[in-house]
Parts: sequence; structure tokens; C-alpha cells
Amino acid sequence: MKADPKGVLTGSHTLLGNHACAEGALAAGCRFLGIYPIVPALEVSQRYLERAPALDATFIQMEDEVSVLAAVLGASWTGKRAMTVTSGPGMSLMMEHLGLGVMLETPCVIVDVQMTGPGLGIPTRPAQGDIMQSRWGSHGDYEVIAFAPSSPQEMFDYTVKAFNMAERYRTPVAVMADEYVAHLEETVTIPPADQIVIEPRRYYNGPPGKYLPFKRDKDMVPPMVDIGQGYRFHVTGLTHDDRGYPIMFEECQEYNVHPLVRKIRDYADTIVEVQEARTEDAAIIVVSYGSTTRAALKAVEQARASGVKVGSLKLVTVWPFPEKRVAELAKQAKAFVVPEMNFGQIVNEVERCSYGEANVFFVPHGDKGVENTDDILAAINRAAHESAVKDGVIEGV
Amino acid sequence: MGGKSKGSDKVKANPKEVLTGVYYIDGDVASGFGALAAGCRFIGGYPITPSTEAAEAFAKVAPKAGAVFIQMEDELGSMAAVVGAAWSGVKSMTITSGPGYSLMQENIGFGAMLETPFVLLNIQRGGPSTGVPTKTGQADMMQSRWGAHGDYEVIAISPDSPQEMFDYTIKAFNLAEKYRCPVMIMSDECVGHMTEKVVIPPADEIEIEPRRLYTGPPDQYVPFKPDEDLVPKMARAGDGYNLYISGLVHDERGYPVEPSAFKAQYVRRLVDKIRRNKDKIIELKEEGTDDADVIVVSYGISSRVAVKGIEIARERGIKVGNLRLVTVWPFPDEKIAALATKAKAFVVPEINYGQIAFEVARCSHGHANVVLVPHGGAGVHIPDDIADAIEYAFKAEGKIERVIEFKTRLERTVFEEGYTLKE
Amino acid sequence: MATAKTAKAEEVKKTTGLEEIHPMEDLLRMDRMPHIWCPSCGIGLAVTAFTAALEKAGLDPNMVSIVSGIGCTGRVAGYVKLDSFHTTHGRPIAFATGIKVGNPKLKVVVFSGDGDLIAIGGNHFIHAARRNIDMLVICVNNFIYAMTGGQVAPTTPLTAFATTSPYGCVEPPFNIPYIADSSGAVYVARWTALHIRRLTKSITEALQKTGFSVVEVISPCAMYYGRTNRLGDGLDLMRFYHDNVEIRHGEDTKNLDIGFQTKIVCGTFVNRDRPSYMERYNEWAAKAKGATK
Amino acid sequence: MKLWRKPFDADTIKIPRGEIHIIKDRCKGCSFCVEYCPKDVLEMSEEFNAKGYHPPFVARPDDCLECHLCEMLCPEFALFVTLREDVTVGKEEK
Repeated sequence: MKADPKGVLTGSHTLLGNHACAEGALAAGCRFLGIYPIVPALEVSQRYLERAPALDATFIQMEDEVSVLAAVLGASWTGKRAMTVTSGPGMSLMMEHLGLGVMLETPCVIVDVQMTGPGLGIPTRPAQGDIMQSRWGSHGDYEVIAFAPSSPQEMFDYTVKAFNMAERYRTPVAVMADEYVAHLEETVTIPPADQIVIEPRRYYNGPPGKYLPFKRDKDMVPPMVDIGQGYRFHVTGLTHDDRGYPIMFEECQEYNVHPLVRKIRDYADTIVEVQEARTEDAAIIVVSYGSTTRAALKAVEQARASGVKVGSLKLVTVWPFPEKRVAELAKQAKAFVVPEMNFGQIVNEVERCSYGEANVFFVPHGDKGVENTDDILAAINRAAHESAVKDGVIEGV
Repeated sequence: MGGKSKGSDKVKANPKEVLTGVYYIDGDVASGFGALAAGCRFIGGYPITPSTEAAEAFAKVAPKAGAVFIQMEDELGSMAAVVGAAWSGVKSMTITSGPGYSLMQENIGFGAMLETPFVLLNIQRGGPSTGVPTKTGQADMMQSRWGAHGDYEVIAISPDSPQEMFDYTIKAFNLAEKYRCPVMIMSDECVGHMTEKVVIPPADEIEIEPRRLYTGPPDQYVPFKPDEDLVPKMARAGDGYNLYISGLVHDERGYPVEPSAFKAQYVRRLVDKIRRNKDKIIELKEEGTDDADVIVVSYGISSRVAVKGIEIARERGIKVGNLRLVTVWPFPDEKIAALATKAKAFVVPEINYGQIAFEVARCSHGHANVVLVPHGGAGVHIPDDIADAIEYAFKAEGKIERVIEFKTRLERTVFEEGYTLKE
Repeated sequence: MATAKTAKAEEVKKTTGLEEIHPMEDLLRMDRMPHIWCPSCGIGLAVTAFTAALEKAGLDPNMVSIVSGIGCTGRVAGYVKLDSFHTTHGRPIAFATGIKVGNPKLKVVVFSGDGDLIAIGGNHFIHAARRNIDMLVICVNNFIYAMTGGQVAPTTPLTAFATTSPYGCVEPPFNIPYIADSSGAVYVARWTALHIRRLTKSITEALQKTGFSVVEVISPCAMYYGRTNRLGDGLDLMRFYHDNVEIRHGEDTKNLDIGFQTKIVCGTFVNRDRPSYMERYNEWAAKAKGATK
Repeated sequence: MKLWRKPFDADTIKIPRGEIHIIKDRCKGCSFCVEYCPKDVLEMSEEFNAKGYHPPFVARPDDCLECHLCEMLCPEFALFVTLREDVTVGKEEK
């Protein structure tokens, strides 16, 4: 189906990253934004509020991040596309309801504009320290889908992708932005509404008395209904059967939770999205995501100019992690260089998926933060000179 | 507190806090008694099945030793109270399970940022979300490492019996005081509700790590200036140091850092102080791993079930090693890497759909295959599944570049045609 | 109310020939009966009053959704045949806020326990009252955390015993009507499970209010509160209500504290009108829409 | 029903008689219904239901005035009352 033209601000604009995120949500059909104010994620709600009245879009500021994600989940069940925006500390407070969203299989989008953490961190400074949290932050087994935008344009595009993935797999989806991209102002071209593909919610259309909220289709995704349509369904955070009734035995745990994991893990090939540049003949591949990709691409260009065969693998979806592609590239390349604004998160995944076929150099979060092109360049050169394949992550700096 | 013991700067436990004797109690209660024996003076908690018995046990015996149990209004409040109590100078702990653990993540990160020594007992249960409150699970392992935002490291230990629940609670407090970081006791409902013999030794046989207090002149105290092991000396509220403790990224004086003046080292030390001291922290139990073809890597209750699985596999003539992770975090990268070059494959039975198995795969660098024996929770493995997985790993040929999910009997029955869930 | 129901039971008996059709069965998930609550627990009575009130208030059940949190009362959503949500501990009011704001045409009911609403969920309780979100909150107060085995609750009277107050509760309890009134609720009432007719009438009134309404139901918990404090069985607790409840409608909510085995004041204390959250929100949206046209 | 004098409108007033249906297996033996029936119509029985509880039984069916209090005070939804027939006071006297 196509986007609702009212929500789409077609044309090219100079937008703040956060503003582009709000526009992306509205273009994707989001009509419910629940937030708790936190630097650096404030501007999304300001932009949304400017546009909301004309679209009859709903906005609410709750008393804390715990209640905000609960409200978003509730609103989602009324048939609305619902989203929240937060940063590190708020993301940590949302872990319990991320689990509820997974267990009720409720589509919604959580935008995490990462700040330098941990604790109260530095709210006005970017980092990428919440990546593993977005995968493992809640208790119990589940899989997530997470995007990492590198520019205001991608803040728009990936928010639309996030809503589509949320509806397609009936699951919460994270957009792992950061303070740098969020407060960057760049040109954002918004296509006409009929060129924006929107994934419709998969509604149940069988006889009213027979609706089972967790009866899975072949692809393990159960159709939904809205509140107030007379289905009188029941959903619970307890382990449950197709009817949503709690049954707390081993068999029901397997029956209920294994599909929660497999409905994303088994379809990782269709969900995973990467952008490759010059990897065909690359001996060294820089694996990056989010705002780090900006510095990484510069480093790749400069290294290529000086004759080093280096390519770039940008992760559009951080989760699910492109395991197969990294394993393939590991056989072709000599080494990976993984720059991240943290002290080792996605680099662990690269180390695992290279299966000892290539070295893994790590460029940690440095004093210069985002502008660390020369650190990445240094790591590339070091990788170029390293002939033998050594086990374990090697600090590139 | 008790007299100084020779060698390490450890001291003896305080007799008033040690309920010396032989008991027949469940793991939860044993941990409550362990906390008291370790010198814990404050537990802030919130009732959650299946962990509440530990808090109740502590609440009952606490007054004897002048300790306090407070039941806060929720888990957020509990974790915040624990960090506050630690900074008032007492050893403090909280007790929870899955949903509570998720609610505590913000304050765990806050505690880690202040390098606050505290212990968190997580009696894991079936998840995610409300899940299966009364039955076991081990699916919070990666959450214990990555649950809060930002970069920090924790220590996580996994007991598999009520006796270890007592012993490891003391070990956890000692590690917390030594490295000023969160220490997670990743137990589970089986161990928590299992009743076995627990021997509580006399106080003078229990070694306690005292708080590493700064005793120099007040005006020269730099709260976050580390000793050579990267762990700074701590002060207490009320000692006249006019502490300024902030969750913001701070420099050595504890003062918040301007964004432009950010030095990676301010945050990096939080991870380095654990990574540099890894060898002194990591504790493993190995058996038969020298000439093993297949090595079973397990922790907590699954390590007890794995013993039977290994026995069956050995009877089938397979040379099987057993590596039990007493400490799960920091992860024993080097040990796994070394064993990977000798063994053909690792088998990792854990009550989740793959968490520590991915870590084992990360560290084996393709030298050995990794077979995960998954379990959704609300139950433990069937030893025969573990034995079959070992046999499968032994027979699998060539290098398999993914974590192999072994199809257990439970999965086969539940997902075969025509299976209907019984109430 | 009773006669309409017996007619239906008759007609159902004729059509289905089934002998034992309880008149409330079309509002209950009969495939899940019997429910899990202990013998003589008052939650069943609160549900009985609620379903009876739902019919009397003449609401379309399809447009009513019920949200409950964790705890014994947290299981109510699973037994009531409405769009029902069993959410996380302390957050049903937040979840319900999302539903109400998401689709303002729905009637939202939060049905949970004292621990869930006033302990872990206290923050959301006072904020929803302050905003005057249009929802009915039925708070079943049994003075204890029963689901997790009898721990102390913020409503446990001073000196009462619980597993986490083994030497008697040292914390003065909340006065729920007082919190609701002072935070801005438009309807506040308190009844015990014994006063089933007055409770039903009160819930009916609350269902027909627009705004944040609270009905506190003092409910017997023989298994934990009664047993731990040696107060006898459920029947003894009900007899205590019979002899110690004073009905004082309109009483100032400040005077509604409950001590250990003291008088319990019941009645409808607050019944006023305030613009609900959505009314103010729509005013703002209309103004804003006008401005940005 | 015994009256100390015959009311003038005795033959026009109709007093309902209720029939009490007890879903035995749903009862958990809390005995609220027995305690609070204004006419003491019910009593706890000696028999066991499927779960081992003693459900109530209708000891004095004729005294039931179909007031439904037992139905409303049953926490288990295990008991309900239907109208058996309306008896005019006058007729019964003869």
C-alpha cells in the first residue's frame, strides 16, 4: 500500500536529523507519539507536534520512560502506528516493556538517540554504546530488528523502514541513531507519497468468534485485530497458547517462545540490509554503522587513493547481524577494521562471524569521537601490513 | 569486624553475622544467609517470584546483626536504594528475577558509572516478559552483560547448588569490594528452590574483602583516581570528604566533564579495570579437557544436568571434556580459544535459545564447531539430548560456520504435526 | 437488575438446554473457569460487581477494554470476556492511557490490586488522576502482596505481620481515596467485598462518569493476610467488615485511614466533574489545527 | 409464610419464590452464601465436589425469596437463582 499523502512532506528540505525522523514517522503513517523528554531526543516531538493537529495525530508526554513504552504498546493495539523516542537512560528504563512488546508481539518503533554513556553520561555527546543493549537488554529469549542511520536522510528512510518491519513481523523495532546524526542538519529529499511503500498491518479477517491473537501464519507471524471491534480477545505477558491464555509448562514455553525467536532469525536473510562499497577486490573491509560510517567512508577513500585495496561494509540493519555476508567476506578479505563509538560491541559479532578467516582490528571510541578518520586510516594501514591471521580482536589504535 | 588474616588484605567474617551450622535449606534462603555472613548490611528489594524467599530469609535474620531489609515500592527504587546504601559505607545487595532485572538496568548502569560495589542476585525464570514465574530459565545471561546503556563491565557468577548459593554470595561481595563494580549472581529457579544440605562454617573460616577505604588527608582525596589495579579507593558519605558523586561522565575528581573535554579514558577505565584483572577474577572447573574430542561448556543448573549427559556420551566411547564456567563474565576468551585448537567441537547446553554459545563461537575462531543444546525455559535439559548433541558434534565433519542449534526432543514433540498444547 | 438476568438465564436454558448457565457467563471467559483465586478471596466478588455494573451501565461490551497488571487481581483481565490485557507489574494505568489516548471512543477499565496500583504503580496512578484521563480504576485492596506469598504492601496497616515485615509492619499505609482525591480523581468510592449491591451501584456510577474514577474494594485475603495475622478465615474477615464498616458518604478523604483491625469508613466520597484529558487535548488540537491550516 | 395478621392487600401482593442452581464443581466451600442468605435457605453439605470442597445445598427451598444475594456474594460464579413462581400471600393462607 502507499503512504497517506497528508503525512508526507514531499520535496527537498534542509532538516535536522531529529526532525527528519519525525517526518519519516508521519510519512510511515505513525499517528501516536509517546515520549518522556530527554536530551538529545527532544526535537523529534517538537517537529511531530507542529504537524500533528493537521493529521489528527496523537501525542502524549508520560511521567517516565517505563510508562511511555507501555502507553505506546497500548496505543498500538488500538490500530495506531505508535512510536517513542528516547536516549540511553530512557532505553534502559524501557527494557521491561520491550519484553512485553515482544511477548504480546506488538508492532511499535523505539528510536534511541544514543549519548555517551553509561549512567547519566554526556547527553550532548554522541556514542554507540547501546547497540548490544538493543539486542540483549531485556530478560528472556527474543530477537529484534534494529536500524542504524548515518544521516538525516537515513533518519527519515530508516524510520519508514522500521515501521514497515514492525508491521511485517509484528514486533518492536529499534532505530539506533546517535546525538551526532540527530543534531546534524542536511538535505533530506522526501519522495511523493505514492513512491513510499508502506507495509499494511496484517489484520485477521476470519469469523469474529474464532480469532486467536497468537495463531501464527506460515511465516510464524500472527494476524492482529484492533481493540473495539468485538473480538474480545485476551493477550498476556505470561507464556501463552494461541488463544493468549497462560499455560506455564515447558511445552508451552517452547511452543510460544521459540517462534518469537525464529520468526526473525529464520527470515534474517530477507531482513538484513547492508550497503557495500568497493568490496569486490578488497583485502581489508571496514565494517561500520550509524554516524561512524561517515568517517569510515572518508578513510576508505583516502586509503584507496594511497593504493590500499580496502572496501566498506555499512550495516543498515545492525540486528539481525549480517552473519552470512561477514563470513563470506572473511574468506575473501585479509582483515576487517571495525570502528565504533564504544569499547567493543559489534566488533564481537564480526570476530564471531569471521570464524578465524580474517584478522579483526578494532578502532574504539576515542577522544575525537565521530571525527576519527585518521584513527581508522591508521588501523587500515596496520591491517594492510599484517600478513598472518591472528586470533582475537586487535586494537587498531 | 574479625581480625586480619595473613597474606591478602582480607579479614575474617563477623561472628554476629555468621549463622554457623548445618542446614537443610533452599538456595534462596542460603543466599540470604550468605549475604549476612559476607557483611551485607542493607538489602533493598521487591518481591518477585521465584526470588522472594531470599529476601524473607534475610529480613528474618537481619536484626541480629544490625542489618536492614527494606521492601521498596518497586525494583527501580530497590536498585537506587542499594547504590545509595553502598555510598553510605555499607555492603548492599538486591534480589530479583527477570522482569525486575529489566527494571533495574538504568540504576545498574548508574551504579557501574559510580564504580559502586554491590551484589545483585537474579533468580532467573522463564521469559521473556512475565513468562513463567514459577519455573527456571537462563535467558538473562547476555542481559547481565549488556543490559544497561553505554560501556561498562560486570562480574557474573553462576551457582548450581544451595551450598554454592551461600558460598558464591560471599564470593560476590568480595569481588564487588575488590573491583568496585556490579557483581551478578546469575542463579535460577531450580537452584533457588532446590533444598539441599548447606554447611555454614565458623566465622573465622570465612574470608571477607573489606571496603577499600581512603584514609589519607581529606583535602588530597581524588575520588576516582585509581590504584595500580585501576580500582580507586572509596570514601563514605559522612566522612567529611564532601563527596561529589555524579552519574555524568566525570573526571578523576568526580566532576562532570564538558562534552568538548571528553576523554575516552574516563569511561574506558570502567571496562579496562575488569579486562585487565580478568585472570584474577575468572574461575573455571575443568575435567577431562586435555585429550577431549568434544568439550561441554556449561554454567549454573545446566552444568549439573550436563554431568549426566557427559556420562552417557562417555559410555558411548566419546572422549568428552567438561568445562564449567563458575564466572560467566568476564568471559574466559583465552581458555576457550586454547581448547578450540585441541578439541573438535564445543557443546553448550543452556536454558535459552543461544547466548553463551555465541560467546564460545566468538572465541573458538573457527577452530572448533559449536553445537548449542537449546531449551526454552520452564524446565531443564534431558541428559540424553546433551549426549546426542555430543555424539552429533563428534561425528560432524568439516568446519561449520554457524552455531548449530541441536533439535531437542522437546522441540521435536512440540512442533511435530498435530501436537496440541494440554492445559 | 436481577429479573432481567433471570429472563436471560431462562431463555439460554431453553435454547441450549444447558441446565447450569450462570447469568454472567456472556461476560466471563467460561473456558477458563474455575479461576485461580483462593477459597473466600474477594476478587471474585469484585468481578461479579463489575460485570453486573457493566450491564447496568448499558455500555457496549465491544467498546470496553480492561487492563490489569501483575498480582492476584492482575489475573482479572484473563477471566473477563472483553478486549483484555494482562500487562506488566505497576503499569496497567500507563498501558490503559495509551489505549484511551489511542482511541478515545473506547471505555477503559483498569482492574488491579493495591500493590500493583499504589506500590510499583503509584507514580502512574497519581499522574493519570492529575491528567484526569477518562478511565475507571478498580483497586482491590487486600492489604498484602498475595501472589508472591504474603509480603508487606504499602496498604498493610501498621503493626500487621507479613513475610517481609516479620516483626510487624513499621510503615504507615497509604490512604488510597485520599491520594486519588488529592491528585484530581473525579469519582472516589470505597466499599468492601461484602457490600456487593452498593459496590455494584458505585461501579455503575463510576462507569458512567467521564474522567479518572477510582473504586477501592476492601477484599478478604484469608490465605495470607488473614492467616499471617491470625484473623481467621475468609468468613471471619467478612464478618469483621459486617461489624466494623461505617458508611459515611461524602466523608473528607483525609479521615479514611485504615488501622490494624480498626473501623473502615466506606461510601462515595468524591463525585465531581473536571474536563477530561481528551477534552482539553481536543481543544488544543482544534486551536492548533485552526492555526496551522 | 407465617404472618401475624392478614394484610388487606394479601391477595394482590405476589411474593416471588426462587429456585437456586448450584454449580457444584465450581464451589470452593467459602460458605458466604450460607452466612448471608437472609432466609437461611442454604446449608453446607457433606458431599464433596470434584476438587474436594463441600458445596452448599438448598435446605429450605420454599423460604427462598429470589433476592439473589447468594448469587452476588458467590466469588466463584458457582450459584445463581431463577424465579420459580410468584405466590400470592392470600392463596397460601387458605
